[in-house]
Amino acid sequence: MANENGKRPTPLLDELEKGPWPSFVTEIRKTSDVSPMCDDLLGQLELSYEEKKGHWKHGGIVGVLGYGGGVIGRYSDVPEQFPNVAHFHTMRINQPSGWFYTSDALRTLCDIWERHGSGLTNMHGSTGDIVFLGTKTDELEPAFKELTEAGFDLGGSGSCLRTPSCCVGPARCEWACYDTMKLCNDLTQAYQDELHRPPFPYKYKIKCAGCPNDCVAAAARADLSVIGTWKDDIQQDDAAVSEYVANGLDIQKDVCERCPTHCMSWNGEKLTIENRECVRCMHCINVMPKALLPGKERGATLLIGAKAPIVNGALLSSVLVPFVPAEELQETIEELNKRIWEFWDENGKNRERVGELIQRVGMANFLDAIGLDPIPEMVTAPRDNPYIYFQEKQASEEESK
Amino acid sequence: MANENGKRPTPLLDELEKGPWPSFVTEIRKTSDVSPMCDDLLGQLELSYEEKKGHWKHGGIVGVLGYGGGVIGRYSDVPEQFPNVAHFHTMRINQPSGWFYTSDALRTLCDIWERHGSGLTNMHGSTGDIVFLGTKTDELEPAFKELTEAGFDLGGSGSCLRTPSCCVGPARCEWACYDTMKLCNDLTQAYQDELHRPPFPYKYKIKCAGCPNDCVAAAARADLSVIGTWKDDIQQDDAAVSEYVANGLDIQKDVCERCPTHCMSWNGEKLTIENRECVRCMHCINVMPKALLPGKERGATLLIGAKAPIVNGALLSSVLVPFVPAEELQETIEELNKRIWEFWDENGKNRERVGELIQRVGMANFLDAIGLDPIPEMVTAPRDNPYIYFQEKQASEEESK
Amino acid sequence: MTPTATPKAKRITDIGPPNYEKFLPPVIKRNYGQWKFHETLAPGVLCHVSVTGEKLYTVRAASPRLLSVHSIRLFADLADKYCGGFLRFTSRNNVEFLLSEFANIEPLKQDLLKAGYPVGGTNNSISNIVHTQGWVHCHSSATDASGLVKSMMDALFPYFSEEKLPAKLRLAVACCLNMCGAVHCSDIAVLGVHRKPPKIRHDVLPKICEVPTLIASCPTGAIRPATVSGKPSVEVIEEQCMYCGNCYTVCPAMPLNDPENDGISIWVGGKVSNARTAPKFTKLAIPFLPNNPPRWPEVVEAVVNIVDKYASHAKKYERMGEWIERIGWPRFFEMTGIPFTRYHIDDFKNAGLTFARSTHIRF
Amino acid sequence: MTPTATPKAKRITDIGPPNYEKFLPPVIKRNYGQWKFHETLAPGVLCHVSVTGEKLYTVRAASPRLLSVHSIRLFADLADKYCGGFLRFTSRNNVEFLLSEFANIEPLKQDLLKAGYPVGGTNNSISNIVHTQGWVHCHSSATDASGLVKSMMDALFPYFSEEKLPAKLRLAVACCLNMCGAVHCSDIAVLGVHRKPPKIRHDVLPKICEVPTLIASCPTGAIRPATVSGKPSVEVIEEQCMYCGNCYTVCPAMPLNDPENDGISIWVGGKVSNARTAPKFTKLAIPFLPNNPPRWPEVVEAVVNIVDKYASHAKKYERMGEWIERIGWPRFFEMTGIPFTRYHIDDFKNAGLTFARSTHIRF
Ligand code: SRM
Ligand code: SRM
Ligand code: SRM
Ligand code: SRM
Ligand code: SF4
Ligand code: SF4
Ligand code: SF4
Ligand code: SF4
Ligand code: SF4
Ligand code: SF4
Ligand code: SF4
Ligand code: SF4
Repeated sequence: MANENGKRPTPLLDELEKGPWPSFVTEIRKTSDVSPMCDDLLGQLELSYEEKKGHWKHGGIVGVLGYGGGVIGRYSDVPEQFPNVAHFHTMRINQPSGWFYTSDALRTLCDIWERHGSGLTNMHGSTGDIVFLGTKTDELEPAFKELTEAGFDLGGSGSCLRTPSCCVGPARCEWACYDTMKLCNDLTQAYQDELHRPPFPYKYKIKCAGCPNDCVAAAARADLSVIGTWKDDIQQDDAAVSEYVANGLDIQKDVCERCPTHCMSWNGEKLTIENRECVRCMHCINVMPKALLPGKERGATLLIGAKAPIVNGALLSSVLVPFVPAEELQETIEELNKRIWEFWDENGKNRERVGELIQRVGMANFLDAIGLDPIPEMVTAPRDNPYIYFQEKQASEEESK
Repeated sequence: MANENGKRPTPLLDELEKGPWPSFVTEIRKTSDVSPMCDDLLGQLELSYEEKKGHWKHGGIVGVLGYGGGVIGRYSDVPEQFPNVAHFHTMRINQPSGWFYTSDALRTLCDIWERHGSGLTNMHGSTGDIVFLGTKTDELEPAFKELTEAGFDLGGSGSCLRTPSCCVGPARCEWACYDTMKLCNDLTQAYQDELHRPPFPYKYKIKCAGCPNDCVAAAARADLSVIGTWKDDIQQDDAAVSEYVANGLDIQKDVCERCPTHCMSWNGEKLTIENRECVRCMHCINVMPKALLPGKERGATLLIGAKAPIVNGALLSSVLVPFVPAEELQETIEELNKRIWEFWDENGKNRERVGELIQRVGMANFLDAIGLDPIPEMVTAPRDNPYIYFQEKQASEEESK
Repeated sequence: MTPTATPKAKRITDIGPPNYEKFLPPVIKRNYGQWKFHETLAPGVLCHVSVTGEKLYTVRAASPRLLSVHSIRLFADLADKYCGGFLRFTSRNNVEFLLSEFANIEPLKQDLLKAGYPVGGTNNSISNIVHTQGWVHCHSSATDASGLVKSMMDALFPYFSEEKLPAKLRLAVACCLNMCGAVHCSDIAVLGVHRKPPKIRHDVLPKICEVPTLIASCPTGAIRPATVSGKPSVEVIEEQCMYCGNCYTVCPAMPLNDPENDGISIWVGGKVSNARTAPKFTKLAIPFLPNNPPRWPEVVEAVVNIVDKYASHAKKYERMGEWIERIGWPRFFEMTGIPFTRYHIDDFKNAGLTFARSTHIRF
Repeated sequence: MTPTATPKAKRITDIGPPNYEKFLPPVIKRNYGQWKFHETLAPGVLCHVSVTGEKLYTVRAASPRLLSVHSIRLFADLADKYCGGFLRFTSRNNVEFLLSEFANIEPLKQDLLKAGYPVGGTNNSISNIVHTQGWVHCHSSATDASGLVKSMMDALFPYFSEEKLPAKLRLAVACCLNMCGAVHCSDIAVLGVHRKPPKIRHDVLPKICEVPTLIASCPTGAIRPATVSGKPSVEVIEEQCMYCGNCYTVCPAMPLNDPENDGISIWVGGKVSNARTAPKFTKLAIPFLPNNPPRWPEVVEAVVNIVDKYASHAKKYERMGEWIERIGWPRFFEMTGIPFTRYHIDDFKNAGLTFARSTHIRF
């Protein structure tokens, strides 16, 4: 059963070491010098490939002292065959804003994980964490100690606030309408307790995108999506527009006709934007980055309630506050979160995301509870059914009698 | 309390006899020579206007012998004050296709209603019937006798097939894609039993519109909507197009840019329609009736399930069969109705419209039951949730053991 | 019954309506299905031209729908006088005279006008308002229908007799949530609403209603079984009632009428035709206006305001709903000055899909 | 504890992540928030220009996401060699080197390529596939994620290394309906699905699961209480189960794995950006393809087919979903040759709204 080198053959997985795309199998294989877990991981994975079936048991609760999240417990269901992955927990480590690192910081992380785990990672997990993939229960605390000493901390899991994440924003993008990096960092710091000790009915995710392109997919994946936008006119450089046209851009077809509100017109010489009609979709700016830029009065739209389909169907975030000036974002979000969480804690069912709660109790009741006025920007259209829970009424004659 | 002429004063209703629009109050008032019901109707109505409250009791079941529908029972809740409308039932009389009449036919109807009722009508009710407004129980049978002798019959009510209706179609419209008048008439004749003796869990309405303009609002109001369309190319008269343009039509802006699929182009001389992309919306034809006409391969789309909001929210009809050639409509509809009614009778809850049933059991199951294949034309988009009731499966290993 | 009794004449049943062919004027019979195009000669006057070259003139006149036999006879007389006795009604309850003679158009129009039935309603105008029974005949109504229609059409009359709108504008009135008509798909709809839960008539309820059916009828589960004065009856959880009236339809002991609280809601932006855009449901514009007969001034003013804003801002060929979708709902509320309230935000079954799920916002 | 014991070093907690500022290269620090525009120098190579005129070059390289410490160290070494040790990862798990020196771009690309991490993924290309754990780490998975990604990216590689698509094309893989990632809003999504109801492990269920919670977890009410071998357990009404796996998430005694019936579904047309059109959900394209490791040829073929059709038919700047909405779903199914089945017709909560409620049909 073993190869010459003493390792199990993995003919199926070997197939995945071919081809131009970097191979995760190669990554695992080359890490077997770090930990014997890697060989057993490959072995168990080969078994899964043979049997078309996973071999992990339903997670168990493990973690580090005083934290209610950040570690996903995992046990093999074939530990006799693969004793080195009998335990194979992951640690979620909160990434720095924008996933920026120095080579030294990365080496520090690698060293810690080489000492205390499989040497395998995900850079990064879907939520944004650095994922340290696979270790044993008794390595958790030592790994945690070294991590915190190196300035890193755990991310969220379970009914915690999850690790906020953000796009690269002002660090490298001309379209960032607020400082995504700072907001993400500062919110994370402000919510250390919520991140580490499950306070909610279920998970709560925050993602910060600098503009409506939403490079961090906030609208699809965050209970609170912060998406940059602007209030004034698009900044327009006519000379640069002409240059694009001179260089072959079909501005009529590719820009004006694709503008969702048809608020742009090109008369052969000049581009005119009726900014009052612009819905800040970014398309024209995306096509002509040298000529157009978001306006100068910048901030963000706050949206609420995105999530994956389990269990009432997927939700996209929907508009909660159309515009918050950049400078007020941190404060506004903290205040809003406070009210949202209060209402959710009191009214949310177990494992009910905030978006689901809103669906259940109704947006208007939710707004009441968090003290926001209903505005038409919150809906694509007003209701089309006549089933209105009227509140204000006249005393009826009979009652007065 | 009485006026000089011995009648109750109706100061509120009198207000409604002013103004350019023909007044229903005047209609009622001038009919008091026909029946004393009219004065009491005005009296009770004035009371309603004073009190802002209706004064009719919840209907009772009255009708003509052997019929389960066609009469709406109605009783006053203040009969002491208005004895002449103590009973005030309406009769629904099935209109001829397209609401065409000769003066003689109308006079016959008037004479009958003068003899047996209030002399008040609705021409017509929302479903399409001639509505004879207000009579006493013992006038129902005599009125019915005279009506049938004159060639008229009752329409539907209750859990009956309701009086089918149709647009004017080929009788006066160049866009009729099939003979709406004949189809409506022939279906009505074919379904006399379903019309007169409640066979269903609830009402079932059929409306026939000759083209996608849907001048009979079938898509909003009919359980089975028959809406004319065509399969081949729009008939195009280039000379007439030029004439419209010469007469000032901004064809680019008002036609091409308003085409939902942007499949029309105007090069300053000639209009080109990419008919493969045309969705038969009628807009261009509506704007240029002299220049464009529906194609020659004509028929109709069948749609299913429209209704008003009670009780699960309003429904618009949705596509069931994208195209049935004009000559096959009658047969196809009868066959489909048979299957639909069978399934509905077996599975529909009490007071559940067919559209609601489909929502409840799922379109796919409904299609199975009536023997139609699912096709993408039936949906605006495939499902976006992953909750699929898979039917075909492999025997799993465990089972084979 | 003795065998000698005269056999009764067989009762005629199930004959259906008279065949329409009997009622078609000769010009239509000759050109049935052969129409080539039409043009509008004046508001309310259409001319359909056949491939044979023959012409059919239609004169469309207003009708209150609720018609006396006298008026119908008047129409019959006019039809005899001008068009061989042939006429029809439309799907929106107008009356149409079907003429072969061009020369007869003008005198007919004059006669109609004199009799109080003005001509109009074609093309980009406001045609007759599809409506329902109201206090004239229905037990369910939260308002009157005919009175509302009369009041509105008087105010909107110039839009009927002239074709000066960007597109067709279809109004509908329904006197309760049953919405007999096409209220749920109209450019503007006026809908009678209740705002108080049913007042349960415990005295008669057990006798005339089936309690389980009644409980099942409530879409929100607001009705619960209860024992009142020792008899089985029901109670309504007030917070769960949204006044749909379905319980009343199945059980007469659950009336919702309440003069102080019944009133009017206004809806906009629906359509039925497939022209350009797909059919659309009507959406809430104004949740509540008082029932103020005989002329409902608040309702009339609100509707006229919406129509005027539409008339002056929409593009040619843009229906109400298409216009609003182009400018966006926030702009619609801003332009009309209608306040946006908690009631505008959907909280029924598919509510989630009406939430604004993009950052497409105008500032 | 004696008062003389050495005080233990305070355990560090709740410090959060390191401040990003420590990790920003000097060129970014100097120009933070001052970027003026960017251009693409080559696939995978961006140049951002600041108002100060300074330039920042980004070289983006592919990553399998599952990275060994060795590879991370390699990246660190390359960063030291070419850009002062500064690098970052993207929201789609690629690695980006942040250069100030134009001259360093080419050698860095060569080194990356040699090491097996090719450069690309910018602009109108296929970037890395957002994915999940699969058989590598998760208990829930109906398929593997990494293997699918590797197989697809090998086949789609030219679309990564060149920018030859009409627009961005975002792929995602999730190994179960929990959809960790953005499967529900991707241009193309590959989703592991179960097709058999949970196999109830009655032996352990009463011990490890709370029956009422378990019953409540099922969105379709398919789980009923039952007594098995005298112990309280549950049963699943098979016809009511749509294999969502939520019961398994709350109760380990309800595994859904079934090698013969687990497999892959393919979804298309979602997006997240607000560019042009609002964000869209992904829609079902192919309900089921077999799990065929190690290379899932059926899945790869199906995805390549969809990508090729899109690549050759969509207009410039048209995302997958925008293209399909323009041509209509019937045409999409016709063009790709994918059969339309009963499974494509929604039957969940808002199903009614997906029915085609107009006669807008292409023939
Ligand atoms: C590790 C990760 C996938 C990955 O490979 O990257 C992951 C892994 C798991 N997710 Fe997730 N989720 C991960 C990001 C997501 C995301 C994406 C995101 O956060 O942006 C989503 C969709 C967005 C959302 O939250 O809705 C997501 C939606 C879910 C769900 C469905 C939640 C829902 O409300 O619909 C579950 C099931 C649950 O919570 O009961 C789930 C549950 C799980 C569990 C804990 C399995 C379970 O049933 O308990 C998985 C553990 C796997 C393991 O063995 O490590 N995971 N999960 C991601 C976290 C890494 C990180 O911290 O960076
Ligand atoms: C007379 C008429 C209104 C009118 O003034 O024109 C009418 C009048 C009534 N309708 Fe209607 N409906 C009338 C056309 C409609 C339409 C329009 C249509 O048929 O095109 C609709 C909407 C389309 C639909 O069917 O959904 C309509 C939807 C309803 C409903 C709601 C049904 C639903 O499934 O949502 C009810 C309540 C019910 O059936 O329980 C209802 C119930 C009623 C009742 C019988 C009241 C009741 O609660 O039982 C009304 C009797 C009024 C009376 O005293 O005469 N009526 N009703 C219309 C029939 C005249 C005719 O035969 O021509
Ligand atoms: C007579 C009538 C049919 C009947 O059998 O009774 C009719 C007749 C014609 N309709 Fe209509 N429509 C009639 C009700 C409707 C309805 C139903 C309704 O209003 O409840 C609709 C759907 C309304 C909706 O979408 O809400 C309707 C939507 C149209 C349209 C589409 C307009 C649009 O842009 O959406 C056209 C085309 C046009 O006007 O450009 C049209 C066009 C026409 C034409 C021009 C067709 C023709 O070539 O003869 C007819 C004269 C038009 C006119 O009135 O300006 N007809 N038409 C109905 C007249 C009602 C009335 O008295 O005003
Ligand atoms: C680096 C990254 C942000 C980060 O913090 O990591 C990023 C960076 C940029 N994005 Fe992005 N986007 C990044 C993920 C995304 C995502 C999220 C995702 O894919 O999960 C989206 C939403 C995708 C969606 O809608 O499904 C996204 C939608 C866009 C768009 C909108 C494209 C569209 O037409 O819908 C633009 C504008 C454009 O490309 O024209 C854009 C444009 C850009 C620009 C040009 C912005 C700039 O001026 O610097 C950046 C380089 C673009 C490029 O890759 O071609 N970025 N971008 C992410 C790179 C991921 C990768 O490795 O490929
Ligand atoms: S979301 Fe906007 S600001 Fe952020 S990286 Fe993308 S394009 Fe730039
Ligand atoms: S940002 Fe979008 S909506 Fe605004 S002008 Fe540009 S393309 Fe039009
Ligand atoms: S529905 Fe079409 S065919 Fe019928 S009258 Fe209207 S426009 Fe003519
Ligand atoms: S009928 Fe409608 S879709 Fe077809 S070409 Fe004319 S405007 Fe376009
Ligand atoms: S809408 Fe309501 S009140 Fe009016 S007629 Fe119909 S059922 Fe009666
Ligand atoms: S009015 Fe409607 S919601 Fe209220 S109790 Fe009756 S059925 Fe229920
Ligand atoms: S998608 Fe499902 S199987 Fe995959 S990691 Fe997430 S929870 Fe686990
Ligand atoms: S898999 Fe989903 S639908 Fe099936 S029993 Fe479990 S929770 Fe219910």
